[in-house]
Amino acid sequence: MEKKSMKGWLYLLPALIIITVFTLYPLIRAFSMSIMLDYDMIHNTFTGYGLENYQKVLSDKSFHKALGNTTIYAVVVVPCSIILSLLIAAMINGTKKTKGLFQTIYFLPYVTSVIAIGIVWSWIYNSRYGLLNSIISFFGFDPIEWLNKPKYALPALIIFAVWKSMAFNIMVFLAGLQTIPKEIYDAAKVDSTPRWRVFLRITVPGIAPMIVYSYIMGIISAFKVYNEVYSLYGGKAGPADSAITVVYYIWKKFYQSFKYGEAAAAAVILFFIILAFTMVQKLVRKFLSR
Amino acid sequence: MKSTKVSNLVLDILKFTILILGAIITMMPFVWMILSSLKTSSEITAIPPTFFPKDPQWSNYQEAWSRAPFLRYFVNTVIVAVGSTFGVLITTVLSAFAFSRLNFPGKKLIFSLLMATLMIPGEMLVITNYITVYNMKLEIGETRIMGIDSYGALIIPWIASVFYIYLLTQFFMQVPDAIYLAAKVDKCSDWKFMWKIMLPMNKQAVVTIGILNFISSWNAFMWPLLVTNDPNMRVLSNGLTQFQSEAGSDYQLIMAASCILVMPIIIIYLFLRKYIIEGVTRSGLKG
Amino acid sequence: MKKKIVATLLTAVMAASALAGCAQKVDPNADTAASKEATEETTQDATKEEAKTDETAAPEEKTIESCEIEFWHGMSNKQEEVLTQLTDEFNSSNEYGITVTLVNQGSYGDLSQKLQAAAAADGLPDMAQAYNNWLNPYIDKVVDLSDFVATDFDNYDDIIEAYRNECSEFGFVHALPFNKSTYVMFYNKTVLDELGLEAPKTWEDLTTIGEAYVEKYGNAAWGVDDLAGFVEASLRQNGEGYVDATGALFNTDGGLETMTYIMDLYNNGLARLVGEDKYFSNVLSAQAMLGYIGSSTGASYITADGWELGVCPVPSNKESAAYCAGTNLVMFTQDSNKQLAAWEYMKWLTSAEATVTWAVGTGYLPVRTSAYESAEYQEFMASDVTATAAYEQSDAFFTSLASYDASNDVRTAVAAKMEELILDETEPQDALDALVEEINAQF
Amino acid sequence: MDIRIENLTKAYGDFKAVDNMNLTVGDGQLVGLLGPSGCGKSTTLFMLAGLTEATTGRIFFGDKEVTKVAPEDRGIGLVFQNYALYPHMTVEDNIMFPLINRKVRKDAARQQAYEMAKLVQIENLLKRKPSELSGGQQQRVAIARALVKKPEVLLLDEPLSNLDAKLRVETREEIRRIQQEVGITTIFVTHDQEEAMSISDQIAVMKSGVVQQFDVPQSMYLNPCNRFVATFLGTPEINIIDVEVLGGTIKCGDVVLRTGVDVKNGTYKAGIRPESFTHRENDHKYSVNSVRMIGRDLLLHLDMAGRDVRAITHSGQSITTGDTVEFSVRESSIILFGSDDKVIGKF
Repeated sequence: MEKKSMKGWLYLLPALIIITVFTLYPLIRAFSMSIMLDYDMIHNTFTGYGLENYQKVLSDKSFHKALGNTTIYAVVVVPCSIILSLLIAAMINGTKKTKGLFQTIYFLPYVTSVIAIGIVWSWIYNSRYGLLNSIISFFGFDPIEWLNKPKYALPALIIFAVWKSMAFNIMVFLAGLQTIPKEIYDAAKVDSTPRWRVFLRITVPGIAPMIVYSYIMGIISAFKVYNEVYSLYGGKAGPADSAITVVYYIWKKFYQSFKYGEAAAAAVILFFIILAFTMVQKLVRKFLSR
Repeated sequence: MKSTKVSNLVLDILKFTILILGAIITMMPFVWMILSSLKTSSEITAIPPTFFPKDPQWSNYQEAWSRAPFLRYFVNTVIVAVGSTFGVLITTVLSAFAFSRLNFPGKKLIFSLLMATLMIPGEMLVITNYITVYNMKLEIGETRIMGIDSYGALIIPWIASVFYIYLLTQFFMQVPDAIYLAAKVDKCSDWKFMWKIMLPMNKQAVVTIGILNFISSWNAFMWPLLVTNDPNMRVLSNGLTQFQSEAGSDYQLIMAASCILVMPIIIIYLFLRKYIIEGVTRSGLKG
Repeated sequence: MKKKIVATLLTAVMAASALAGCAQKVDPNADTAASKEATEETTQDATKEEAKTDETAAPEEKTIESCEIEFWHGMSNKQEEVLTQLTDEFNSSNEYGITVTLVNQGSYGDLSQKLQAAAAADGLPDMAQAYNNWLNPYIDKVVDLSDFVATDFDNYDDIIEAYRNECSEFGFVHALPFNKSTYVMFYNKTVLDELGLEAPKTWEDLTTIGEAYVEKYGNAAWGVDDLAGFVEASLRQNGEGYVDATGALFNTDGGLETMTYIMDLYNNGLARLVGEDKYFSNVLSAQAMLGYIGSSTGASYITADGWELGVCPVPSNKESAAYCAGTNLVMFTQDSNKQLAAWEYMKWLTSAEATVTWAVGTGYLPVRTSAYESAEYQEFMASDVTATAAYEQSDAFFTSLASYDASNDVRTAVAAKMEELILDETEPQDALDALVEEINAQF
Repeated sequence: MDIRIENLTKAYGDFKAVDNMNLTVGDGQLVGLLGPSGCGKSTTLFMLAGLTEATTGRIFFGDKEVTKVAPEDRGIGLVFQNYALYPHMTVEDNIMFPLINRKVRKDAARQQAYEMAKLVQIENLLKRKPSELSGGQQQRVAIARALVKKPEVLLLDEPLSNLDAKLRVETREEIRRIQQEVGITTIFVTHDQEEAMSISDQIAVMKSGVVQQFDVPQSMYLNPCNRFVATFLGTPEINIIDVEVLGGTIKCGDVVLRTGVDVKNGTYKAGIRPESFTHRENDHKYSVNSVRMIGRDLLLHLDMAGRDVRAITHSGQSITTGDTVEFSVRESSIILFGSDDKVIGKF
């Protein structure tokens, strides 16, 4: 690489201006709000600095519930979605004539209106006539009240979220698969490589950067889950708030309780948790690549 | 010799069953949306809801279309989607090139900072951005460029996205260094290299980002509603609120409106799809 | 590289808060007075003086220059049609050349979020439709209408008393009632007739009728759309208080009696939660239940083909109490001329003639008692069972107190807690304790 | 393990990439498939490898028909034009990969890989990644990977095309040495005739899907079967001139090239190798249009009846442009081509 130059900053300038004004500045304000006491955003007044907001949020049991739900959600949804999307993308990439057709179909959830998805899935989950329960009872288990009972709220949300997040991942992986030269697959064929090893030792490493990308973006958006809860439970956070997530908690603190400082504190706590999870990925990769 | 033949066949059959089964589950909401747009409201809210409409109600589309100035909404949505996509592509390509190819002080720091901005939920930032946009009144002549009820307010906050910069950087990094050095050797400037070599080589990644951004700005609902008061500035997704009230919603009209909303995206998507699947043109370089 | 990121981010936080801190004006009196209520008093007196001076300055014969009033609302489809019709009529008929522009801000959720953003950006519209508990954080930006009402409103007492109380909750008249509805009991009259029973009037009726229905049809008989409203109504029907600025008021024997009545309905399978069916109007239309307590505006979503829909006031106990809901008209503009213009429009919307047109067209309730007795509305009621039922319980209207800070939280917390208690089939005493504790935790 | 190809055809629609090809490669032989780009040589190689399906025709490895057999079961080693090394694996992993797939235990595979790396002299690069190697080194890794599984047949697709000139000569000798040492039947595709002639036991020259001639390099150079083969082999290229045969004498314009020839009178095309001109007193005088030094020879451009003709002579003499030289054409080195471009005879 040639010597360090400032030219890089010039290329970054356009994006930096927009991001500074519309993301960095609000982010800094959120950070500062989190340590202001009785911060009133409407009048832009506060009564001093301190960490009371953090204490209140950290001692609030519904925040614990929200954090628990969100962490379980992220830890389960992101890996499942990546693995399933990888398998399906590899399969689609393997087909010849029908590749375009499957690629279009698996992209549909990304363009379907959120309301329609919410309604159909609440129909799939319906305890009496839902599709899922008819499959379950077909295998001899008794039907589950997915949307009514609090203890099924999170599993229902997770299954729905895996389905919803696959469309994007499949698209990214398909794009990534095209960067692997065709000869490498021919070489593997000539080396009589079994298909599962082709997948594990060539396809997956071939699009490792895309997988890392999907993991990090998956973790970030999974920890910020809100729309999925909104569309599956029609605005509520599941039966008896059992599927409350951190962003739902922040939304309520901000727009319902008007406790802006506490909402900001919860957001900052979430920020550091996401940071930790995304950095874990780098350590894992260093470990794997050694 | 025989065994691999058979196991491959079984694997192929398994593969296609999974793909087809998965396709059915994936398409269900989309198919249901289209079918429901032809149902009567009682059919939709019946328990259990019927899947196929008894007799298709094409009038739903006509009524949905008449409920709100959808043509005006359509024009606004196209302007916003095309504007923001054009903006995003430029800022993303420039930034991704900087991150993947150029060496400059503070590169790691600024990248981490940008990644950090993704980790705060948007709901925390929207009010601050509303205030920023509200105070950014800018009018040239009598057309309003920035501030409430302006295309600037709808487009400009969205023409840079760390989400896409990070994705395109991954693709740009796939291009072997040798190509960059080779171009450097025959005195090709960074600027020319980016447009002439880097971009064409990652054409389908750039198209993928273009489509993803187009769709997300096409479906944007919250921000357009927030920064516009004048109905002539609203976008298609705002039209959906016409069919909802706090006591209940006319789902058949919502579905009809959603179908109207989604059709243009599907058409554009099918038109650009071959770019996504078409292989990346590998340069002659080996390895 | 990782440690570097965390370090930089932490320094960014410290630097930013210092920067942001000094950037904002630290409100001096917020510091010294320290309590939120204090700030509210001082700002209120300020707006009152201001309004008074206008009054004395303008001579009896008002002169209002023509101007444009921006009115933010959350009405859609049919309701928006009637509102537009009334507004056009006003725009064409008022002699001051006032033109009111209607701005649809989507659902109530979107409207409340937008009002909050506008308040923060000092960009509130001239007028808006709002629930009281939205206004807590920016009540100081609401124009005090007490003098307007006192000097320039024909027969303020004609407005339904419950609405008048709701519109002066903050210690001054801050709004006029707009789209009001009440919770009534929708039921399947055909099935009730088959059972040979009358519409439920008291708590006991609910239990006996419910048992008869369950015995015959097997699924739960009753349902309630708004759990929080139902709990408050039941407590009032038993002569108990609900919640105010100090916390829960029903940790009493009467409170336990009420909780026993409610929990028994659910624990004995007479009543059910809406759960996955989202709206009871769907369940009743599918004849999968006997009846439910829901908002009068929801009537249009019930399709009664093959059976007759019956509507009656909410069953009561010692007293009768009917939970009301709906938003009010609030004024924000600080421009004195626009205030007068907006007041003209608010008077028009709450006038006897307009409120009847509004009620007949949208299924909302008229805001004036005289409107109820008007010939046109009486004729409308003859053909609309929901309106009749609403009218029968109009003397028992009440609205939930919303002027204390935690009102929004209490509303959602009670709904979620009740769901939890019902799903756990909790005993009444434990349910009472848990609910009281949950409410007090919101303060 | 000899290779037999019987009327093999590969058609894309009505375009025949390979047209009814018949070829037999002896065991342990190194055969070059030579021809201009698009002549079907690579397609043939990929059909041998099983990566491309033959439209009609059959392929035999030894006595086993492999036409329909999957590549992995044909026991072949294939080196791609741009090597197709697994980019994310080290050199060692690349070479070991075929063995792992054959369920060879890890340590045995590592040992065999080390042996093969030593054979191709890259034993010090085992821990490196392909992107860190030069073209030549990558090329050897590809060969090692192809040979490590001890295939019965080795196939190379223009293995030298991405190397610089000097490395190309070195590496082709390497390939020949390794091939001899392992004694494996090898077919390699190239468009460079010098490369083919230098290391192949036999060459098959192809043009638009058809094998023009299949022979030992030496005899193919000396007696090409048609004009295409004649012009394709040999640098500098053979001269093709129009001649007229009248009463047994071959004349080009007014220059008498050969007398006493029993060929039917008529006009023909004749091919004369630049090196067929020899210096002889009082033979025909040619004026020299230009002179160029190529290594140990001099390339003269002579004027024969108005046409430019190339001749090579040893570089000792001092000839400059404009001189006249006396040259004659060596015995039986004028190749006459009939109207169908087929060789009639050598005179």
